[in-house]
Amino acid sequence: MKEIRAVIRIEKMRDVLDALENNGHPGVSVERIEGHGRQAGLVEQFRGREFKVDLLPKARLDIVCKDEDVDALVKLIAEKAKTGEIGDGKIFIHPVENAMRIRTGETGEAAI
Amino acid sequence: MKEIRAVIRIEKMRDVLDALENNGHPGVSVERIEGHGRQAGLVEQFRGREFKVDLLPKARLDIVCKDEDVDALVKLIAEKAKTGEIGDGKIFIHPVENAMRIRTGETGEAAI
Amino acid sequence: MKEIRAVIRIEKMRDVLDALENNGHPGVSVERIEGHGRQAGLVEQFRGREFKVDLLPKARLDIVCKDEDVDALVKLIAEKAKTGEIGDGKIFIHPVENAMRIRTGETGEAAI
Amino acid sequence: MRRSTAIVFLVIMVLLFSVVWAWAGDPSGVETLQKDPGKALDFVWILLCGFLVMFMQAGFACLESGFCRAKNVTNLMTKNLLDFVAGSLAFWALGFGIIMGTDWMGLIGTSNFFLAGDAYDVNTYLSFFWQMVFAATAATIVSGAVAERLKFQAYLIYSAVVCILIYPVYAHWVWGGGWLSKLPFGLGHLDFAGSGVVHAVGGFIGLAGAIVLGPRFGKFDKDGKAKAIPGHSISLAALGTFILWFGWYGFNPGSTFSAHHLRIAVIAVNTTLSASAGSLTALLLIYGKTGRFDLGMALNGALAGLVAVTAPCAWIASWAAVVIGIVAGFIVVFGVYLLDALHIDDPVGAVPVHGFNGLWGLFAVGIFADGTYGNYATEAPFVKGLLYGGGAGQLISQAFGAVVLVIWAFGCGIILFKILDAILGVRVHPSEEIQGLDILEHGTPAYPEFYSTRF
Amino acid sequence: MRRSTAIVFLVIMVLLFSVVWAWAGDPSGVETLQKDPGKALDFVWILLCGFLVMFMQAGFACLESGFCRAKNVTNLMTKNLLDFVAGSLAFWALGFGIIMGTDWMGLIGTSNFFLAGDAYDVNTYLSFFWQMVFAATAATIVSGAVAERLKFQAYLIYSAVVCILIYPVYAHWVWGGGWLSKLPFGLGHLDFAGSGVVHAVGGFIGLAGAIVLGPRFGKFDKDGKAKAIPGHSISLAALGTFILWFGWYGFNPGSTFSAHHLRIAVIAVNTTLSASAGSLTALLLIYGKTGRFDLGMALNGALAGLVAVTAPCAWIASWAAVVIGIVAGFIVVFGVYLLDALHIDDPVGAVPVHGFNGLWGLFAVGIFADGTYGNYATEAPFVKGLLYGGGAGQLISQAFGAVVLVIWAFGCGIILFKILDAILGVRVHPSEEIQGLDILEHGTPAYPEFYSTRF
Amino acid sequence: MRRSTAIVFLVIMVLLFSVVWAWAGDPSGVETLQKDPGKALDFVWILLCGFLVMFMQAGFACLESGFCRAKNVTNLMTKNLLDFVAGSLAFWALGFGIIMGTDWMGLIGTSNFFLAGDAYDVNTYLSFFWQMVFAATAATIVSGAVAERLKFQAYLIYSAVVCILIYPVYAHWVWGGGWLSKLPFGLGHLDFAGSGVVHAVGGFIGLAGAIVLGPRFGKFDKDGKAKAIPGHSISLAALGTFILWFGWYGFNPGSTFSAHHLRIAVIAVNTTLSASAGSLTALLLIYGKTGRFDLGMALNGALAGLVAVTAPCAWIASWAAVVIGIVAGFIVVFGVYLLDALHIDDPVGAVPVHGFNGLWGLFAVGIFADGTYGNYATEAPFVKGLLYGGGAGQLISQAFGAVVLVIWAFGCGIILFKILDAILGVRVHPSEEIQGLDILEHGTPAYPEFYSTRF
Ligand SMILES: Nc1ncnc2c1ncn2[C@@H]1O[C@H](COP(=O)(O)OP(=O)(O)O)[C@@H](O)[C@H]1O
Ligand SMILES: Nc1ncnc2c1ncn2[C@@H]1O[C@H](COP(=O)(O)OP(=O)(O)O)[C@@H](O)[C@H]1O
Ligand SMILES: Nc1ncnc2c1ncn2[C@@H]1O[C@H](COP(=O)(O)OP(=O)(O)O)[C@@H](O)[C@H]1O
Repeated sequence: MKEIRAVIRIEKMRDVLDALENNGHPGVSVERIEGHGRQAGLVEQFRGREFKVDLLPKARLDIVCKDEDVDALVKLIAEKAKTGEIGDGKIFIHPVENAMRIRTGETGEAAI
Repeated sequence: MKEIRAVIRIEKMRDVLDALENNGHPGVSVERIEGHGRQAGLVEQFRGREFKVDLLPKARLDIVCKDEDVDALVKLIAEKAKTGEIGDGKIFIHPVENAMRIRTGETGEAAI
Repeated sequence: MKEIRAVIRIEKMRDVLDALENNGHPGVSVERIEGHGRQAGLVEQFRGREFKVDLLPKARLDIVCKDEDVDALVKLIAEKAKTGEIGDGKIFIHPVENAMRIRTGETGEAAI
Repeated sequence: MRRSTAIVFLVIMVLLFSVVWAWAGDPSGVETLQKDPGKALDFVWILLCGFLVMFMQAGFACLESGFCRAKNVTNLMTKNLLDFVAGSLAFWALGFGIIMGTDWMGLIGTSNFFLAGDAYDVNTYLSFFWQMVFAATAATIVSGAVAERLKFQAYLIYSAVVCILIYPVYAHWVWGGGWLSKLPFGLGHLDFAGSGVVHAVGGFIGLAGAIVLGPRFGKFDKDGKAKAIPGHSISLAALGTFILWFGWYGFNPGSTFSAHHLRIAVIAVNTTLSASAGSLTALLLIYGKTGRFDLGMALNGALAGLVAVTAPCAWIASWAAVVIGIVAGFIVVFGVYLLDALHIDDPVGAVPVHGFNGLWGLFAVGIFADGTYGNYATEAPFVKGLLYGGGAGQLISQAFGAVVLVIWAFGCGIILFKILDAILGVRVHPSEEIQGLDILEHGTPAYPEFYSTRF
Repeated sequence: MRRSTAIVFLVIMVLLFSVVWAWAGDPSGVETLQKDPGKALDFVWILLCGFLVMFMQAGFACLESGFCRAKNVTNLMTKNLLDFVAGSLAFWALGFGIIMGTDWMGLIGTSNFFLAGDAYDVNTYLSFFWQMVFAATAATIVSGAVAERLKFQAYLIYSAVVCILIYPVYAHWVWGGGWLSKLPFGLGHLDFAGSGVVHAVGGFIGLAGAIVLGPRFGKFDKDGKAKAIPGHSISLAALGTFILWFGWYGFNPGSTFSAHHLRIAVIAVNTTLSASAGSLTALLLIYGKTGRFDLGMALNGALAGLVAVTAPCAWIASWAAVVIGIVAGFIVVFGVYLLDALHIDDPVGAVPVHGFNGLWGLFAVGIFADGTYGNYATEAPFVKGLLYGGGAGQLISQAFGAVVLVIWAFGCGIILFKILDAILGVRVHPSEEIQGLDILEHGTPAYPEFYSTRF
Repeated sequence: MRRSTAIVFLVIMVLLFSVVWAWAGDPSGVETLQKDPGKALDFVWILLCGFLVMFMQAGFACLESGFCRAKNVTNLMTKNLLDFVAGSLAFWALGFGIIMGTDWMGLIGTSNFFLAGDAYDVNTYLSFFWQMVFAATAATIVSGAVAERLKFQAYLIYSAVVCILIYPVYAHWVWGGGWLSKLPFGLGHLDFAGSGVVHAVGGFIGLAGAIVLGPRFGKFDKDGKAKAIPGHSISLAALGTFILWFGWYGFNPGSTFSAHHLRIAVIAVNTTLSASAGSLTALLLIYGKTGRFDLGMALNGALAGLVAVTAPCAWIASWAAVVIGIVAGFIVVFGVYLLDALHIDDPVGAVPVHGFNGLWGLFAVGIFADGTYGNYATEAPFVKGLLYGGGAGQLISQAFGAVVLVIWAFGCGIILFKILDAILGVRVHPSEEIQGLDILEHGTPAYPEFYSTRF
């Protein structure tokens, strides 16, 4: 079992979620994070004074899936989330040792 | 060392936290996430038009613990978080390689 | 590849981020979480009645880095985040199996 | 079922128009002005004050939703809008006639329904506008006490009933030439701007509602200890209080119903000082207890002072207003703790603020009235209380009226909510209460884009 | 380029001061008061009502931003501030003269620009203040219909043009002694407080803007189905509506432009009842459809009732106000669905509320006027509609005026927005629209400390 | 220690009631009205304007908290409530007597304390109400300049002192028949509605406070560069500004203290145009600098225009109001940068808006007064400035008064804050400042359910 953690642009969220749904991977947890990478920060201003904000809003998807699904899902997400501009985000793969569906008590892949 | 990540109903939060506390596992990090799984979304409406919201508010607990405590904690959380209705959430087990308590610099299990 | 997850005080955020930046590790994801550990909760009051809030606001940094960078980064973060008071937070090390930069499709350490 | 509701409503509306078209009043206002040119100024004064009173609806809406949780804000805003909406229509249809219509045995008024026929007269319309905004205030007070758990249908019906029956009947007794105004002690029961008629009535109906509903989930823990449920927006609550204070300057001074009583200046001053004294007292009492400056209670304290001075404001001097406010501050603080002790859950403190202090205001008339202003008149007989050699007479009338008020308002309230509970159940389903009323009753979360924590 | 803008502005300002310094008016007001001592009360009444109307700007600002997304709140607030700011200056320079200046062929006014020369007179200044707050209202209505996608520069220019040209010219035709007021049917085209002149004009310019701009990204899905885009703060929207309702008590009763028409009491009552009926109707219609109590539509319904009663309020009885409000409730609900069906995106419902109901208000005059009030006078000739034996005359004038209004407002709107689009492009870049206008156009997010979700 | 506070307060209160009960005034208002029937209208006008001024408290509360961070909102709201609460009581006890009491050597007034004895008169109460809302405005201005770091106890004491001493003494010099009003140049120092007396005094006390406190943690980086600390809610700040603008229509026109000066219409127009010009100028200046439309500065600009026109509004023509507003816009923008350069931290811009522009308003009287209005009278002597052949006389009086004002307000401010600092320390502990004042001083976070980011 693996967990795919994809940091993507907020505005790409909808497309990625729909794509996942249509490919039969409904299970996902979404977090609202702030990120910093290569992307230049924003310049904001308040009462005439400008200032740089280097943390940018991003969305993170956490998807736990079977080992064999990883590549396909990563491909799918990357494709939907890509603009080619700096700030597209990243996808990380983490190992997961077990899962459990609270409602039924099922564990292992059955729980995903 | 393992990390238990439990996605649960917001309204179950309190009970689970109290249970953990009482069982001597105070250390926990809580996140407010939005999740999507089997559970059907909500229908909201605005100025006379209805629309479906498929991401539902959930709470996620991240608990790092000793390997031997995992099963007991999972059992405890599952029991407290369960309603039997769709949307109860899931629990995932991740490996953790090390931990450190910033205040003291202790590492390993001592830091948990 | 590893992921460093550091739970720190919100007011230490800025210093840690700057330190990371200056040491050439710009890539980071920041989450706003609520945590509970040894630290005593706050006492708040509303319309004359006091109550205890045991979840305290914390910030969490997720940093994916090369194995060899882990120790240096942990040292750096711990140093910057430390006050010596209860509530300084903790740092956890998680394994990461792979990474991908969505923009370019690069994978592995090149993507970090 | 719901379609039927809609239809029922339309039918009612149609019925409403079976109204006479002829009139014998003065709809153009020409005669009225000829008779008394001073009327023009009175109309301006009363209308502008009435507008301020209407604006208090915004204040209540902000205060109540600010003091409640984000998940119920849409519900509270809808209730605060609809009690004015449904209330004004119900008051137009029946309520006004019951207060101000020709008196029947000192019990109720019996004319001017739908403002039809002879009621088509500028003076009647003026009086209607004034009474209507007051009725709506009484209705809206309750929404705070029953917040976060009352079904919306029940609320709609309840508001209509308050504006048609509970409020108008009692108001008729005091302001419509009813029996209370004719009590043989002092000048009869007096309530200048409605500490009792408006606020205490609203407060005690609210108390009834809070009791019938029972406390919110989580308000009292297993061992019955009261827990605080903090409001979601202090800025909204504070703004609401400022708006209410502002609106009160219409509520009290406007109640002279004449711009030719220069006493309005004294009323405005007394209103201010009592509110200030109430707020400062409440702030310091809590500071004495917890060592922190509690804004929530200071806001309640200001309102407590305003409510308490509403009945006496025209008949007292500034120093008395300060004393009344200080006492009001004590009453609201201990009132809040009292309700907790009684396991009654009043989310925004409507009962101590409007109920208890409304009664205090009635007594204050009998104590502090100094004989400088009459019965809504600048001529004798003047109102004199205990401290100014008026004897106990006035105080007796006040006490009597207060007792009648509690019996009537609380009694009707209990009956009304019990009936509603029997018919459609007044309380929402527990799961709905936990999720918040906004989504299930209205479908619209108040802040869809913002995470809300505090599990 | 931007520096130039700043310079241009300063140049303009300098020009503005090439004004005559002599005057023949009554700047001190002494003569005016001698001639008619009653003027003092009229001034007080009109000014205080005017203040209330100005306060409606706050209501629009809250309502519109509450109904839009957090990422565009700074932009909406800036627009609502600037249309009053730029509008009042433009109106001072030219607009006022075009409405109220000496008439030229019934088409436009031609004097009193910059309030210079003889215009330095208390009466002229009073009239300016009143007309100015009305013009600003017309201008601000549009901001709702074009929200979340219109470039700010375009908005600034547009507001000035509305206050200099589109609004004043039409207002002159109806209120400035222009040709519409002289139509040979009934008493000519009548619009008491501006259902047409202010609201319908604003609404139809807004419609033009919404059409030229096209719908917001995500408002209609691939297969053209309308999707809801919920507002970010229901409490802000509700507060805004309460403020608007409050301000309307200046808008309608103040339009007698005299405190000596006691009819103001009737106007205040009608204003209230129509709003209530509109709100309740809208609430119940949606409840009939979805089974939930929709606050957003109830708020729109209240405003719909207010807009609809604005033209007839002085000439009708209370029962008619209720009917007008009920119809307004239907119009706003179906209007909202109609625009969706036409794929026109009006984020806050400005077109159904102000446009469609503005027209309904004009017709209502011809139907319900009951002959109790004249042409801004308490003497004959009185205004009589269909139901009160006035025949079809008045109704014809009303219909005629309505048609002219739509052609003028919508026509000018289309032309104006098309020109602006050709010159500087009216719509922001898609990426900017997705990110929100606050950051790129203003640099200031409205709630920098709060996460906003809803991707 | 805290209990003691509570006790002290109660003791004070008790003392307050050692008041004479006899009176020789006109508490019923009958004689006053007989002497001058016109008084009824004056009372109505002054009271309604006074209500609007009181409502400005809500505006300041919203503006200041909107411009500050969420973690200090409860604190700011409490301060804005309490300065009115404590201020009005302190002003009742002493302040009013010092402004309006029988003059002693042109320095202070010496009667009417506690509104006792002869002060129990409708005219005195009216005057008290008016002066009280003005005093509270001066007090509340300061809270913005010292926001986010001042201890609450210090604030409570400070507000009382301002309302008892600093404000009343200076106000007596200008408005109470004191020496400044008798300067031998022009008609003596003139300040129609208080650009100086209220706003500049508040602004310069605020400046003193900001200096004594020092900048907020993080306002200036190591190398002393000023950093922006954005406010948490632009919608709250914008609403606050609209409310202030609305309230200003009471502040300026009401200052005629008579409804029989039709000049009120001119005042209302000037107030509007100056605000608009100030806002537009500020917006465009920043646009010229950063290329973005800065709402925060546009809001400050509108207030700057309002403050600047407050002194001259009754004596000038509309074109002058526009010029004054434009200059005000420049002053506020450069004032904000100036303070940053001086490393003075004024979180909401209170000093440039109220302090600097208050002074500008005083000078403007000496420049633009056009001889159409007298010394709060419609008869001669009329006020004439430089541009209208009045010579330099008036300007000299204005300059002189401005200098005195700065010395008095800034001087007292420094002394007051230094003393408070010595006694109880004015600044909160750094850790408390970082965590926010809400939790430690008040225990109540303003938005407990919402995450707040921006570390
Ligand atoms: N090493 C990292 N660890 C954790 N998160 C990262 C890391 N690098 C990037 N991110 C996340 O990915 C987001 C996009 O990174 P960025 O470098 O801006 O994208 P790109 O690589 O497409 O230019 C960042 O905002 C941050 O949230
Ligand atoms: N594969 C997954 N990866 C990550 N999170 C998941 C996954 N499946 C479910 N979740 C989380 O668990 C929550 C509950 O899932 P759901 O299927 O609704 O519960 P149940 O299995 O009890 O019906 C979801 O809202 C989502 O946040
Ligand atoms: N076992 C754990 N698992 C997950 N998070 C933890 C754990 N222990 C502590 N934390 C996080 O670290 C934060 C600081 O812990 P705390 O014990 O208060 O710090 P300290 O150890 O310095 O006293 C907590 O608020 C929580 O968010």
